[in-house]
Formats: sequence, structure tokens, C-alpha cells
Amino acid sequence: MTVLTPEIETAAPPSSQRLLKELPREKLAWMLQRMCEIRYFEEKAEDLYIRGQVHGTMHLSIGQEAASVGSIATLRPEDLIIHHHRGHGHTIAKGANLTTMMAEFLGKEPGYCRGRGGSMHIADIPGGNLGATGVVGGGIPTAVGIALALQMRRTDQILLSYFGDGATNEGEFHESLNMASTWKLPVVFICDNNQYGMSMHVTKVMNIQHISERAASYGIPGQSVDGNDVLAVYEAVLAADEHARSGQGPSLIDLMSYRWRGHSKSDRNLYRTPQEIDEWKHKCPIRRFKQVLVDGGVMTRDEVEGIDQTAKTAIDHAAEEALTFPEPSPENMEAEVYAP
Amino acid sequence: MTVLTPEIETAAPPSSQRLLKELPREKLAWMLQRMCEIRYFEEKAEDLYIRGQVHGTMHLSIGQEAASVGSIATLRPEDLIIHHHRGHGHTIAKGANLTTMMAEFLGKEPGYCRGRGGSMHIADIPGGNLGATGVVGGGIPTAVGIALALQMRRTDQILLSYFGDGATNEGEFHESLNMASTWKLPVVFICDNNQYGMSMHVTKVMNIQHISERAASYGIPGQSVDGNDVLAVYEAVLAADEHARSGQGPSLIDLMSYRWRGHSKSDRNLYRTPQEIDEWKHKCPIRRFKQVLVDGGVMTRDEVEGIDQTAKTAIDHAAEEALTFPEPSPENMEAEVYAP
Amino acid sequence: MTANTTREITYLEAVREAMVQEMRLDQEVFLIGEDVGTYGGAFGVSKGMLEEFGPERIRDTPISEAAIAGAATGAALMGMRPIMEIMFMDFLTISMNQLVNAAAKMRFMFGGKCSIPMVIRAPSGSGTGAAAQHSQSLEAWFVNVPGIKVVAPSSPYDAKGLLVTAIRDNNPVLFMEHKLLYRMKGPVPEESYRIPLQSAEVKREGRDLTIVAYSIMVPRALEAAEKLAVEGIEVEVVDPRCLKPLDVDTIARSVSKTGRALIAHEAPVTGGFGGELAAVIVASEAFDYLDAPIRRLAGRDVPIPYNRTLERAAVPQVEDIVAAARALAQEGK
Amino acid sequence: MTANTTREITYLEAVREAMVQEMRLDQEVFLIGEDVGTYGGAFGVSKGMLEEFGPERIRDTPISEAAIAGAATGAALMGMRPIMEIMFMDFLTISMNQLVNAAAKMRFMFGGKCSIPMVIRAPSGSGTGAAAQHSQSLEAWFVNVPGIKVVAPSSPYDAKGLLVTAIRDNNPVLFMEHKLLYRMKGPVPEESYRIPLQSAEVKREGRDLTIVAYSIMVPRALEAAEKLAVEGIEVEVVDPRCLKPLDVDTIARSVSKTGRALIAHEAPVTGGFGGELAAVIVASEAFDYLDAPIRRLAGRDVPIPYNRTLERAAVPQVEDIVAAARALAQEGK
Ligand SMILES: Cc1ncc(C[n+]2csc(CCOP(=O)(O)OP(=O)(O)O)c2C)c(N)n1
Ligand SMILES: Cc1ncc(C[n+]2csc(CCOP(=O)(O)OP(=O)(O)O)c2C)c(N)n1
Ligand SMILES: [Mg+2]
Ligand SMILES: [Mg+2]
Repeated sequence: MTVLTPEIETAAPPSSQRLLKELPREKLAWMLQRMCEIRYFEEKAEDLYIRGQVHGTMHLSIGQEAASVGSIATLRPEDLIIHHHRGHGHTIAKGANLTTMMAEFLGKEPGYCRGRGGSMHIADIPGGNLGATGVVGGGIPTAVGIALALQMRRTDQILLSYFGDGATNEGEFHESLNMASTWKLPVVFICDNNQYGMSMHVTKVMNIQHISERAASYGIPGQSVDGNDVLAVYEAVLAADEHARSGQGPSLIDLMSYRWRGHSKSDRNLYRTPQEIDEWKHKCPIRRFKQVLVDGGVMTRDEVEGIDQTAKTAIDHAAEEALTFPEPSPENMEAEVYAP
Repeated sequence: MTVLTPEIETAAPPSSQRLLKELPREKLAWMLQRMCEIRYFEEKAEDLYIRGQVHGTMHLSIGQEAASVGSIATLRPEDLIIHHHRGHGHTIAKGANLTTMMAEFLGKEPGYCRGRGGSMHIADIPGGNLGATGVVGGGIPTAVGIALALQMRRTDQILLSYFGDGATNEGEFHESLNMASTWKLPVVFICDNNQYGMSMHVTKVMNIQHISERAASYGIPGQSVDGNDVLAVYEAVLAADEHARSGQGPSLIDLMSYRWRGHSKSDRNLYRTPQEIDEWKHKCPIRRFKQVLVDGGVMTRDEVEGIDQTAKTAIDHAAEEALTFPEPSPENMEAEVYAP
Repeated sequence: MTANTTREITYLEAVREAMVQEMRLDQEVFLIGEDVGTYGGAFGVSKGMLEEFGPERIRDTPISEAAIAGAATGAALMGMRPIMEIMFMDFLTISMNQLVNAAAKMRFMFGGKCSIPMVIRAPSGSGTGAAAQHSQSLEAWFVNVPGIKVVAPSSPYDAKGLLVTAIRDNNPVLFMEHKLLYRMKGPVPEESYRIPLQSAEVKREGRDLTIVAYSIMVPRALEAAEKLAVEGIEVEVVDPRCLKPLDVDTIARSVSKTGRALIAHEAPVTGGFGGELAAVIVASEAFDYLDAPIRRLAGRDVPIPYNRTLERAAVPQVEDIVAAARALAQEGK
Repeated sequence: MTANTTREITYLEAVREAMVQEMRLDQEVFLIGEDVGTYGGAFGVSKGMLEEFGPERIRDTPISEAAIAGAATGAALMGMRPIMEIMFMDFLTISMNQLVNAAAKMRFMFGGKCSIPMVIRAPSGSGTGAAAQHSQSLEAWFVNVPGIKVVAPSSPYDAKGLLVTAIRDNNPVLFMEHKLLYRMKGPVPEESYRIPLQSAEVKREGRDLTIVAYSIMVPRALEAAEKLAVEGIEVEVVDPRCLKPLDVDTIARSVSKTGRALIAHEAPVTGGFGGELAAVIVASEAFDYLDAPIRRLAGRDVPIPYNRTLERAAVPQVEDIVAAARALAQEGK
């Protein structure tokens, strides 16, 4: 078990510098663009919500973009993910069509789940996104089964299973990591650690320093990573991918980051200070990655901002289109429940 | 976290030698007598079962007597236990009336649970035995609540919470140890590790060497102990008791032992060899403790065997009496379900 | 049994007031659940309680629904009176072993030698756009578990009086709070009072037809009754309030009078509590007075959808009750 | 739909044979559960299967019922056809979140874009002296969960044919196996066959009264019918076999014919599946033919006790069915 004590910084650490050289420019550009798309998607979602165009709740991952993108960037196209209520980031990183996704957010018939799922349950099964669950920790046992199928079918595919810091206190986390470890399943367990489960800071609900220490209970590798450094995330997850793909079983990767927004729309943010939020805003993973790309000579400032602009345009366009889509009709809902 | 690699031996290790000097002779005699009572109780239970006088299943802990007795011997009278399906040992060690207990085993009205509970659910609430659960791991969350009440009421009491090795793979184990640790509850979690959960050897269902390693997930002390050495058990649990009583929170104590009999009566023992069982019979905790007492000059061979005989007589007498007890009547069962 | 007061508070405030008053009276009562402290509960029910009672008695937990249920069960076994809040009823799926195999059974299984005085507060129901995993009404499960009582109040007055009784009850009581009712206002006396659990209430008198409805379906049935009155159909609305133990007499008396029974609930119709209601009505003296079959108007057999139109269509709305009651009032005539 | 064969095997063997034959045909079918391998399952259902199919497809698990259910759900989502065995139905309490919030809802919640073909095999019922936590009959819970089907066979023939169908079904199917039926012998064809899920069967024809019974209550009802025949009361026994989807027509037809319905099940009466049966009978054309109220004979509202006498008294036995049927046959005459 490796436990890193991450210093969440604003510049790129040495290993990231190396990746900056090794990764193709297009890959790095892809990563930046996805991160920007996530940010703009969520801002748009929030805006639509405030304007009363969305019925229901939503969970924004603004501030956590590096975790979703850095991890999913390590995957091959045929690899899979399963994730959770704060799932817009994973969905976009896994290559969702932005309009179809926005349509689902708006509850429209052409949405990914035909408006039945909404923000908390976006799945794009052909795209390898096996869906988001709204039950904290609820996707982790399902992940065991998905990875079991991958193993039994002798594929090369792996699965990334996402959940929050709070989810690691659920019994399902324990049962699932143990089972996956026992069977050496091709899955990487990724904790999107934004330090809070609703109002509860991690230090109030567990007596350990790093969530990755929990890997010790299952005899699997565990690592805590600066989740605001997209390249550090990439590096750690890639190693865990290889571990899984080569038949050595699961790992637990703890991606330490922060959610800027409230837990959901009902949050009055009483459990943390405005200063704390501000501090983390200064560690913005997008601004930081842009700087790293410019400092590393990968792109010019103009190029970087061009990508940002492209992302913004894509989201604006997706929302505009999705808003014109038709609503689903309630006839015959019973017929949808069971497969023929 | 301390992880011991226990050598399960037949003689007393140095620390036990020390305890042999420190503990009053009556206490040591009490321990031996309880161990013998457990053994004879279970043999009698088995015999009654074979003779068709018991309807239902039962789980025998023959071979594990040192774990129950060594741990409960550390308690003050007002302390509490909660335990599980293989619970005859804990019940006797906690001071159950043998006849009342046998009556429950036989499903008689004067039994501890008026024949409603049976072998798997013996509780002696005034005696501080808060009952056995038949759901693997199911007593552990309840233990959190009991310990919480002790803490909120500012008592000095502590609770021992027993479960098997297999139970540590249940989600409830994880949730409960984490919660108890977070709140520093006065409970000691004791794993009666007999190396198998039904047919599954611990090494097949977890990827770690010692169950006590799981303490790391909760930031609490963990220790694996030779569960066949009643004095080693005593020493480890007493330290955990003090930790709990002084407000420092829970510990996880892994008492490594072996069950001689099948899991329950349906067991064909296909998952282990007769040799393995025989080897463990040679490590009999009762024979070993007798030898330690004699070698240590605490008692003579005759005295030791006298205690053994007293235990046997007590069990014979309990069974004889309990067999004469009346059966419960099914009238008005509905009225028993809810408290007034 | 209506409020002798002019003070109006919300259902949510009524729930809180019951807890606060009982906690002031009795040190053994405490609240335990996720984010019940600083956050004040996901729906704000416990807002302000941390300030008055402190973190020991307004106890925030890790996200661990099995251990929360165990913590409540164990504390109750010790004689305390825990109120456990589950954030959404849907997550009781994680607490089932503790609630069903421990809390509900301990007393009987241990020969009646202990009791488990605890309340399980569970926000239920759809209507907030929270989709399939945050909108369920799982009362039918608990009704079929001996050892657990089930309460589902439909008004602020009932919520307070029934919750006080539930807290004082010496058994596990599931207390369902419908999310859409939280903001409903109504008269509630300031002082503490109790409503016996097994007491259905006739919420509106009528001669043509009985609607047996609980939780959110009560205000909807009452609204439907107003509309039907305009058409000359006089509906009687009976609210069991407590699903178990059930006050069969009040229901049977009403159905005997009207000769027609429409059962309304939000949970999916198949296997819902409506079946139990139908069965007890049929088995009662009301059977002989039935002029038409008993009809059930309940949730459609689907998970709750996200989209607002679909979500509304999944469970009975006022207009559905009007239509079903109107049809039943004519049936067999 | 009876067996065209003379070979007799037990219910347990019939369950095993269905699994073995489907596993031979289809690599995607596998069995997962606690001690299903070397041990052969707690009741011996999978004895010998490890030898034929190996540890990958006869998969022993840690004692982790939530993860077992998740492993089945996830594998089914990937298109495999897992059969998950829970050792005792009581422990489904630990699997509820996966089964109810994931397996049952995924298809609908994701817009119909996936399916979850899995079977949940669950030994149910009392009679073995295993007390309150190892004897439950929890079918009512699952009937109220849209997305799950529920099957409860009462004979070796039905067990095999229904299990094959359940394995081939593209949805989560709860398959209840009554522990006391495991040793029941009956004719079962060697070759594979399927019984449609939604198909009740008239197990015995009669004119005076219909007993709707499933699982262990079917052989008990048949035995009771024999005794009543001696008294001149001719009982028709209808076995729904599949509780959801329910073949209402066959039940309604029978009750329309006899004018009297007795519903028998082992689960506690209050909130049991009998309520649903009563409600659908009342809502059917049979209502007009009812000569007496529908009666329910079901488990008493108690946890199952350990003592054998109490245990027997807690659920309907043959003599109870005889008495209840005799009384109902006279009622209103
Ligand atoms: C089983 C369950 N319990 C409680 C909730 C309510 N809830 C939704 S999100 C959340 C916090 C989850 O925290 P974490 O796992 O850290 O994820 P985050 O929201 O921080 O991304 C809670 C308590 C839930 N959805 N499911
Ligand atoms: C939740 C649950 N799952 C399965 C069982 C069936 N069962 C009873 S005892 C047992 C083995 C338990 O192993 P362990 O915890 O090591 O205790 P031991 O029996 O070895 O004392 C099993 C699987 C059960 N009673 N409860
Ligand atoms: Mg979090
Ligand atoms: Mg064991």
C-alpha cells in the first residue's frame, strides 16, 4: 500500500512535467477541452435550474474536473465506467454527446435515458458509461458484477468505479472491495474525494488520514493523489489500470479535490467557511492545467483559451438544441419496466 | 495497530506465565470451570440432538472455549456482551444459569427466551448478555447502539461484541467499526476466528493475513491473538477493555482458534481434511490450560480434574432438569410481539 | 379530534415541534441520522435543534444506514428512545436487516424480555423530481413485518400528535413523512398532545362513497371531494393515519354506510397496502353492504420517473381521484 | 400442464436439474452464492455442480449479501445470466438496495436501454426449527417493487419448468424455494421444458370453494381438500405459481365458479400477498359471484418461534386449512 500525503499545489510536480512531454499534444488538448466542457456544462445546468427550467435536484462537480478527466483519459475506448450522483464530469469525460446529455438533464425524450433518469442517472451504455446511481455507494457492488463479467469473458477491458468519500463508509464499499480483491477483478475503485459528504467533513466521519488507507483491509494497492492535478491523476490511475488489466486485481485511488458549490440546491453551506471555498477556488484545476500547458510550452495562451472557447460554444449549442426537444409521453410506462 | 503472528502452541507463553502468577487462584479456577462447562454443554447438546430431542439447528463451539472465557473473564459484572449464532460459550462465560440455558436449547417455557429463541438466540438480559443473532454480522450494528447508550449515560460499563471471521466481510462490520471509532464508543470488537465461515477458509474470502489488519481502516488498535491460550486472550482483551473504558474507543481483537465440529448439523466437512481437524484437537485449549495450571503449580492434577468433574455434573444436572420442564403454549403469541 | 387552536404551522414544523418537546421532557430521547446537525437535515426538519440540544443528542452520522439503524436499535434495547432519521425512505433498503431481523424481532425472539422503543422517520414519496431512487413509498414492506408499527400522517396536526405517541411507544415505529406535505400548513396546538396510533379519522363526511386514503393522498382526496360535491357526489374521506395497527372499525363503518370504497395510495398498486385494506374491508361487516367492487387507485407499476410530466402521471393526482370516484359512484347503479 | 413422465425426483433435484441443463446450454449462465461450491449449498441444492462446472461458474463468495446481489446485477447488466443463491430468504434484507434500487430500476431509469436477466434463488419458510431470522417469507416486499418478478413453485414439476423460464427471462426474477418442499418427490421430465411465468394452475378441481394457495400451502391445501371431500365439500385448489405477473384470469374464473375464496399463505397475514389476491379477486368479474366474503388464512402476525409446537402454530397447517375451508363453505348459507 502506498499512501501519499498530497500537497495540493497550483503548479505541476516533476512527474507531471514528464507526462507533459510524453503525452501527445492532442491528448492534452482533449483533456483540457473535456475539463472546460464539464465546467461549462455545470454552469449552464445551474443557470437553467435557477431560471426554473429544471425540475428536480442536481449535484455539481465544479472544482473536481481534473479527477474525472485525468482518470478517464487513461482508458481505452472499449473500457467502462460506472459512477454516481455527482456524475456530469464522468459522463462528459467518457465521451457523451453533449446535446443528448443536456436533453437528459432537462428530462427530454431524446435524452440518454429518455427523460426517465435525469441528472442523477445518466447512462450511455453503448458509450461504455454504465450509469450513475443516486444511492451513495450503490454502484460499487454493481461494479463487482460488471468486472466479474469482464473477467469471465476473458476480455482485456477494465472498469473504473467512481464514488464519493462519504460512500466509503457504506457497507457496500467494504463488501465490494473485498470481493473484487478476492477474485482479482479488473476494476479500479476511484474515490472522488471532495472532502465532504453533504455537510460532513471526512475527518468527522472517519478516524484515518487518507481514504486510501482502507485498501489495507483488502490487500490491494491504495494511493491518495492530488485530484486537482489532472496529470497526477492520469499517472496514478494509469498504473492502477495496468494492475487491473494484467490480472492483478483492483486498486483504490483516492482523488483529493473539492466541490465549490453546495452539495445540492438545498445547501446553505453552514458547515464550511467562505474562506475555505475561496482557497480552493484559487486551486482551480482548469486554470492550473492551462498554466501548466503554457509553461510547459505545449500550447500558447491563445491556443488554450481557444479550447476553452470551443468548449463553451459546444455547451451553449447543446443547451439551445436540447431545449427544443420534445417531452416524453406518459402512455404505456408500464411496458417499459420489464424487458421482453 | 499491532499485528501479532500467533504461534498457536500448547504451552503457556511468557506473558501467560506472568498472568498465572498475578491472577487469583479462584479466578483461574473459574476460568477452567467455565471452559469445561462449555465443552460439556456442547457435547450434551450434540447428544440430545442426535437422540432427536431437539428440533432445529445448532452451532457448536467445541475447540473455541478459551476465546469466550478468556475474554469475558476480563469483564466487571455490570459489563455487557452481544454475540452470535455460535454463542453457547459466551452465554456460559457470562454466567448463565445452565438449566435455564439448557431449557432454552430444548425450547422449553422456562428457558431464557421462553423457547422462542432456541440455540441461536439465547439472551440473558438481566445478566448482561444482550443476546445472540443468527444473521452473520447482524449483532455488530446493534453493538454500536448499545455502546452509544453506555457512553451517553456516562457509565463506566463496556460492551464486548462478538462475531465470526466470516462476519468481517459483511458491510455491517465496516459501517459499525467506523461509526464506533468515530464516536470513540466503549466497545471491544472480538472476532471469534475459527478460520472458516461454513466451508470457506478465511484465505479464500479475504486477501489479508490477519483479520486484525482491518483495524487500520478505522484508526483503532487491532491485534491477532492465539485464541487457544485463555491467558493470552485475557491479556489482550483486558488491554482493549481499558482502552474502551477510558474513553479511547474501540479495538478489534482477532482470537484465532478452530471449530472441531462441522459448521452445523448439515456439514459433511468436505472442505477440510481429517488431519487438519486432528491437529487442532491436539491443541485443545482445555487440556492445554489444565497443563499450564498444573505446570505453574497453581493446582494439582486432581484439583484440575475435580473442576472438570464438577462442570460435567453441573451440565448433566441441568439437562436432566430442563428435560422435565413444560413446553410453551401457542395461545396469544400475537400479544407477545409488541411491548405495552 | 381536530385542532383547538388558531396557530398554524407547517407539517415540517409540527414534526420538529414533537421532537423538540419530547427531547426537552426526556433525556433519553435523541435524534440520529445523516446531516441532522449543522445541515438541519436534508429537508430542514431538524433546523435549530443542534443549537438547543448539542451534538450528542442531535447526532450526525457517517453515511452508513445499516449502522444508523443498529445504533438506534441498540440504544433502544438499552432503554433509550432514539429517533432515527433516514434521509430518504429509499435508503431503508440498507437498514432492512437491522430493522427487520433485529429491531422487530428481538422482543419476541428473546421471550418478551426486552423492548425496542424507537422511531424511524422516513421522508417518502415522489413529486420533487428526484427520480426512481429518491421517491419510493415502501410502507407495504413494513406492514408485513410483525414487530414494527407504521404511521403515515397527512396533516400537521396529525404529524405532531402521532409523532409524540410514536416516540412514547415502546416498539419500533416507522413514521412516514411525505416530502410534499412538509410545507403544508395547518392548525397545531403549541402544547404537547398525543393521538392514539390505532385511530383512523373521518376527514370528511359523505354518503355516496368512501375514499380510504393516507399520507399525500388525503389532501388530494379532500380536494377531489370538493370537486365532486359540485357534481352532487358526496364523498367520505377516511384516513387510517396508522397503517399498522389498523383501525378497521372506522373504515368498515364508513364503507358500510356508503356501500362503496375507493382506496388511494401513492405506492405501486401491485402489492401495495391497498390490498390489505381491500382484504380487511371484504372480511368486515362492510362486505354485506358493498354495492360495487372495491377499487384501488394507486401508483402505476413503474419506478418513479424524473421528467415532471411522467412523474405526475406515475401516481394518483386530484383529477385521477375525481375520475375514479366518479366512476365508482356510478358503478352497478 | 402436468408431467408426461414416470421419473420421480425431488423438488431440490428439480431445481438443480434446471440449473444444470441451462448451464450446459449457455456459458453465460452461472451460479453465485455462499458455499454453493464444495459445500453444495446449505441445503445441498448445488451438490455436484462444482465438479461439472468448476469454481468459476459455481462461484463461492464471501459472506457479503449486498455484494453478491451487486455481482449478479452487474453481470446481468453485461448480458450474462447469473443465478444468485441467497442462503436463507431472510438475508435478502441485506441485498435490498442492490435488488430494489439497482436491479429492478436500471432498465426503466436508463430509458429502457439495458436489461437485467438474473434469478434470485431464495429458500423461504419455516418448519425447520431455525427460528425468527431463518424462516421468513418475504414475497410481499418484492411484489410491490416494479421491475422484479416473483415465482413460488409448489411441486418438483413446476420448480423445474418455472426455473428454466426464470433463467431465460430478461428481468430480475425472485425464485422462492420452500425449505420443506425440497424433499417432496414428483414426476419431472428429464428433458428441459418451460412453464410460462404468468400461468396459474388449477391443482384440483372442485365446485364448493376455491383455495388460492402457493408454495408450501399448495400440498397442504390439497391434503385438506382430500379430507374435506370425505365430508362432501369439494374444494378447488388454484396455485398462482407466479405471484407477479399474476394470472388473474384463472383465479377469477375459479372463484366465479365456486363463489367462495380462501386465500392461504405462510407469510404473516397483515400486509401479506393475500391482500393483493383479495383485491384482484374483488376487482374482477368474480366479485359478482361471491357468495361469502373472501377469507385469508395466513401466518400469524408473529416472528417465527423456535419451539416446534409454537412454530407449527404460527403458520397454517393442514388442519387449519380444513377448518377454515369448512367454515367458509358454510358461510352465508
Ligand atoms: C445510501 C444513501 N444515503 C444518503 C444519501 C443522501 N446523499 C446524497 S449524496 C450524499 C453525500 C455523499 O457524499 P460523497 O459520497 O462524499 O459524495 P459527494 O456528494 O461529496 O460527491 C448523501 C448523504 C443517498 N443518496 N444515498
Ligand atoms: C447474513 C447471513 N448470511 C449467511 C448466513 C448463513 N450462515 C450462518 S453461519 C455462517 C458462517 C459464519 O461464519 P463465521 O462468521 O466465521 O462464524 P462461524 O460460523 O465460523 O462461527 C453462514 C454463512 C447467515 N446466518 N447470515
Ligand atoms: Mg464527498
Ligand atoms: Mg468462522
